[in-house]
Amino acid sequence: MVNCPEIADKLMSVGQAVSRFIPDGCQLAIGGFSITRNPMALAYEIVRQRVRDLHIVCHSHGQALDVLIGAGCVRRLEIAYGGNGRYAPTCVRFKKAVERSEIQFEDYSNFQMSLRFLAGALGIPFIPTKSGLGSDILRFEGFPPEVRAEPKVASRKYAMMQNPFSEDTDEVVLLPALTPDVSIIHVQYVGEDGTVRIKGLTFADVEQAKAADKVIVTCEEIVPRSFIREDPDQNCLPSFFVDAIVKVPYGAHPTSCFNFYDYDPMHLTMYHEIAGDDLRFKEYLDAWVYGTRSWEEYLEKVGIERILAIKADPSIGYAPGLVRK
Amino acid sequence: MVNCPEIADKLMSVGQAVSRFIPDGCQLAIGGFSITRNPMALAYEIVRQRVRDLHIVCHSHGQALDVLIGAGCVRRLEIAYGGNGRYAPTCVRFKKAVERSEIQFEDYSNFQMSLRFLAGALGIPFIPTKSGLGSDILRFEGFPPEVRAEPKVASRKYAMMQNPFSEDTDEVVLLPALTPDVSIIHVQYVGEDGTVRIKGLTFADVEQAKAADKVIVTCEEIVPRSFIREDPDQNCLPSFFVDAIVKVPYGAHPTSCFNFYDYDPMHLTMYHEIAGDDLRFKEYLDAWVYGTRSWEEYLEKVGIERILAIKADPSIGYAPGLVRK
Amino acid sequence: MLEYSDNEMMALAAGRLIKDGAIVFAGTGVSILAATAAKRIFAPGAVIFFESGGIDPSLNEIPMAVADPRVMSGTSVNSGLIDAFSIAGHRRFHTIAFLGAAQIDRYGNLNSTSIGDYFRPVTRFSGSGGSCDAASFASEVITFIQHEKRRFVEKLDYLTSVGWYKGYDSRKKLGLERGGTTAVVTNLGVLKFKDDSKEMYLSEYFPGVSIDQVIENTGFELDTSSAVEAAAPTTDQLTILRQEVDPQHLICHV
Amino acid sequence: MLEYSDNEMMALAAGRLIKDGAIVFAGTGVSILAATAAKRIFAPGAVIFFESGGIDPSLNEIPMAVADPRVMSGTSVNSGLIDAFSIAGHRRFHTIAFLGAAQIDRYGNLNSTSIGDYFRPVTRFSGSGGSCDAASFASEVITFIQHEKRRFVEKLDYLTSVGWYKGYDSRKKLGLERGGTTAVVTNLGVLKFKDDSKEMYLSEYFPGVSIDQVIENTGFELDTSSAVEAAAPTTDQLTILRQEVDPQHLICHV
Repeated sequence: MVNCPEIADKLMSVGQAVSRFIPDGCQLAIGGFSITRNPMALAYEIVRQRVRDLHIVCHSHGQALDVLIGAGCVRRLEIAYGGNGRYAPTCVRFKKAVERSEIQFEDYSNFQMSLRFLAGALGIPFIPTKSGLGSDILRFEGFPPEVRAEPKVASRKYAMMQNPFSEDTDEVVLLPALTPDVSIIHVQYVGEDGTVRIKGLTFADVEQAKAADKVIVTCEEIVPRSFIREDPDQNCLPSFFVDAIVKVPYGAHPTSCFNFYDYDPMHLTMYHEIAGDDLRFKEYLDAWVYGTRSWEEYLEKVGIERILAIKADPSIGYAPGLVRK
Repeated sequence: MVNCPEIADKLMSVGQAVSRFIPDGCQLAIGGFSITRNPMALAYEIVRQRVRDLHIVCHSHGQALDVLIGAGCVRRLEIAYGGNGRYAPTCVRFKKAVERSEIQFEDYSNFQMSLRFLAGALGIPFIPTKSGLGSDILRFEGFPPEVRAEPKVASRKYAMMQNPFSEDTDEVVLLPALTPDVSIIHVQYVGEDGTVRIKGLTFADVEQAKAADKVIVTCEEIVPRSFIREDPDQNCLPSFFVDAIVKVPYGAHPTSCFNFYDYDPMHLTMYHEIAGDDLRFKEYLDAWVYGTRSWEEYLEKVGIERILAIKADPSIGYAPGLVRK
Repeated sequence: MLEYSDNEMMALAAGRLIKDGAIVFAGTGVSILAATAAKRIFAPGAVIFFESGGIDPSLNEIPMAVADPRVMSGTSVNSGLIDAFSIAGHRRFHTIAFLGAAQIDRYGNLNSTSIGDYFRPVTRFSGSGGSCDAASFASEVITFIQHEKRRFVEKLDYLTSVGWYKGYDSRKKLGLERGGTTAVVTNLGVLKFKDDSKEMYLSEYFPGVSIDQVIENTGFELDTSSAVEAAAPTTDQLTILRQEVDPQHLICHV
Repeated sequence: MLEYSDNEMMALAAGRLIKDGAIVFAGTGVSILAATAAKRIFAPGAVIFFESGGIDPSLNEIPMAVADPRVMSGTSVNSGLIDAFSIAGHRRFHTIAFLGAAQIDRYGNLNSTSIGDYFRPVTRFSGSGGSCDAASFASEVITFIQHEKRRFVEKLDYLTSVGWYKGYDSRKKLGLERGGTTAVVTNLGVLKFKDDSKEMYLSEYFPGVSIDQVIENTGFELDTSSAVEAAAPTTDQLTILRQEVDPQHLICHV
């Protein structure tokens, strides 16, 4: 492990990060978006450690979410979108779990979920929006009343109110803030001082991290203090927001990590094919998750051919010409 | 003027920008913070064109605000702080104008004003906070009722409500969104494609610009499209938010512009001394504002000695060792 | 005669509807094909952006998801969801959202959540994503959907995204100040909405498609009285689509 | 005997109060001198940040305003006001705000707005800035103020920033869940607040200052029964202050 005295107490393995910060039943926010910057190494480790009853909160999530649901780690979900774009218009294990009533779910929209994280990050109890007026998102409350009484769960899905600054009828939707127990994100750079830098889109990762009680960051590289502090305009989280830092190169595979590597279309397509079959999905977990005890073993299994195929051209951020059918 | 076909209709002089977008009586948000990145070239031009009855909305503002108030351009003010740090713990013309009842003023705090701009940028009508509970900011309403009826002015200073997601007593302050007619900001870089990049702290400039109907940006440099788009993570506004772009090197003088130049302590100290005297302040305006018809004339008057003294070391962003008493 | 795919026809039929200078909220699939076609063929001053936060990317390759690294490449600004949706709803801009859905009703309301009982669905879909938000906020919505009876329904199983709600001024009465679905582009044609009642009608049927075929595949009554045949793609348009917009033919030839 | 200025004594007296790992919200003047002294002498793990958005700058020179380019140099993150105040109030962090004011009352409430009638003031000051916010949100407030009778008043002309409000649990009853003024550092000594009533009392008087001098300069009754003489600055401390914290002697020698 890298020798960084400033973050010595935060640098750890995925195993340590999961066992220390992700207990059964905790409320977990997953960073990234569909097929990009999913904290996969952490997700696999959560599966390996057989964490149960997770309450996941996210906006548009794909691969990590689907593996966690499929592996039986998730009890409850607040979500806007479960999909991998063209590689899974609906995430397969998510779809099955809902259809089989295996998980409790609460539907919101992407902006609503992002605003809820923003409210949590700002330390405000709720935030208004007009998004969703007239929709069934405001008609159906997914969680049963007993769930609402639990800590970290909002007492109601939303509340309506008249805008007190308008004399006309002007109804707004108030959304409750999210303050997850833990947020997990995968990023490109962490400095030796613990500072976090994301390249490309940040999605709602920064809001998710700032809203949480604990933050686990996996990263492609740990870079010198002098590098990360030379242009602090690019950084998004100071060290004091971060509880655990794990260096995991290619830690978002098979999802992408801008400037480092593209998503792995072959893996995503293979996953989509097998995920629909319970037995084959179990075999997938056995082979890719339970069967790989270290991240090195996992990457070995991915193979150097795929690793090279998805390597990004850093001048454009992705792998041009990658076969993506 | 630079030849940039993509922004040909937006590139103009400060004179054109002010006459086109800043009419008498408009609500104007000023970017920057106390002694940094004040859009001074625009402020001086507003004075020169004798714009009247401005309604200024800002958080912590200093030099530009004080010149505008002193020159009689301002009728009304929503503000958190009027000062230049150690160079004017209270801005002198602002102080006089309030003490002489020459302007209408409404006090908020910095976070409150920033949240109000954020709400405007998000397109939400209000935003809750707990800041200010028990304070006289919530006791005194500065604007008389007739002002409240005007467009762009909130119908009330704030509203109180019970947090509908809490069963305990939990009162929050709702702050009305700000949607200024015009926001003016001074930045380091604008691309030939109109993209805006701020280096160093952004304060609430981005929120102010996104909340406004019209945005005027003055900049130190207009840079190639290829440069500004090579690392879009650093950019803060796409072109479609910007209505007018003016290249004005040293356009924030005597305030600072990170990486380009420091504030000018001699000028700020001189200003602080003369601003207390009505006649000497008038002489200041005559000499520095009315008497300089172009920005080149202004910089000529500043003089190459000061220009060189305040030049920033780009590796640290300011002028090390600058005499700052 | 020129050969072209349904997706190509749909992309061009939608692209033509975009006025220059519009700010286009794009998704994946036909939606991104249409948005890029609009910009490269019909409305060069249009700006394409994604709910994930990528604004005006170079789009040298087709993104396969709104979080594809291709939506962050060559952009004007890379930000996140909060900024993206704030743009979608900004009073200053004429924004057009391209949305997909599993079901649509006569008022252009969309379902992308589930079929059957919400709590025990027969089929669960991805959920709203940004669809509900874009439908709430954008100045216009153009919807892409396969023209099938089970998709064009009298009553949605779940109303994810509001179009004209219950018709007439019911959308406005909800508190949604602007927007509404302006066009639905299917593999058979283009449908629009009546000025007053906001009911869907057939505006254009694609070359080789009959009006009866449209009626047969629509689960509610449809006024077809003003329908005309749509212009077929031109060679130039298809060349741009295939060589510039989707050089890898990921969407063109589906 | 060592010579030192009031500002130096105040900075060190406040710096000692900072526990390692605290997140310190600093202003200008004595406040930044004290924050930097705290970090360089007493609490090396403390993080200094500014309401303008600069987090953990290198502070090789003293900033003269919270928007001074020196607060953006060598930082961990450069952001803006929204982020900064969100840190100040974050439930995860023990935050300490260093604030100044024109007036203070026995409960540590502050006035930085005006003297006289609010609408027609005798003297107008800068206004809250971030003072009201930091006082609302921070885990602790340490206030710096010159010890004068007109500043230590029975009743503030304007309550800009809430300390212990009306004493006892009145602050909490307002809905402010944490925080309150923990110390007031003046040119004469350090004042703290009683555990139950939250009334100000004299905790330390500086070397060379008498208790009577403190009483004379305070506009309300002050319990001085537990006051002790503060430790004088050491040579080492003054050396760090003058050579590292404020090498240009902008604040040290005022």
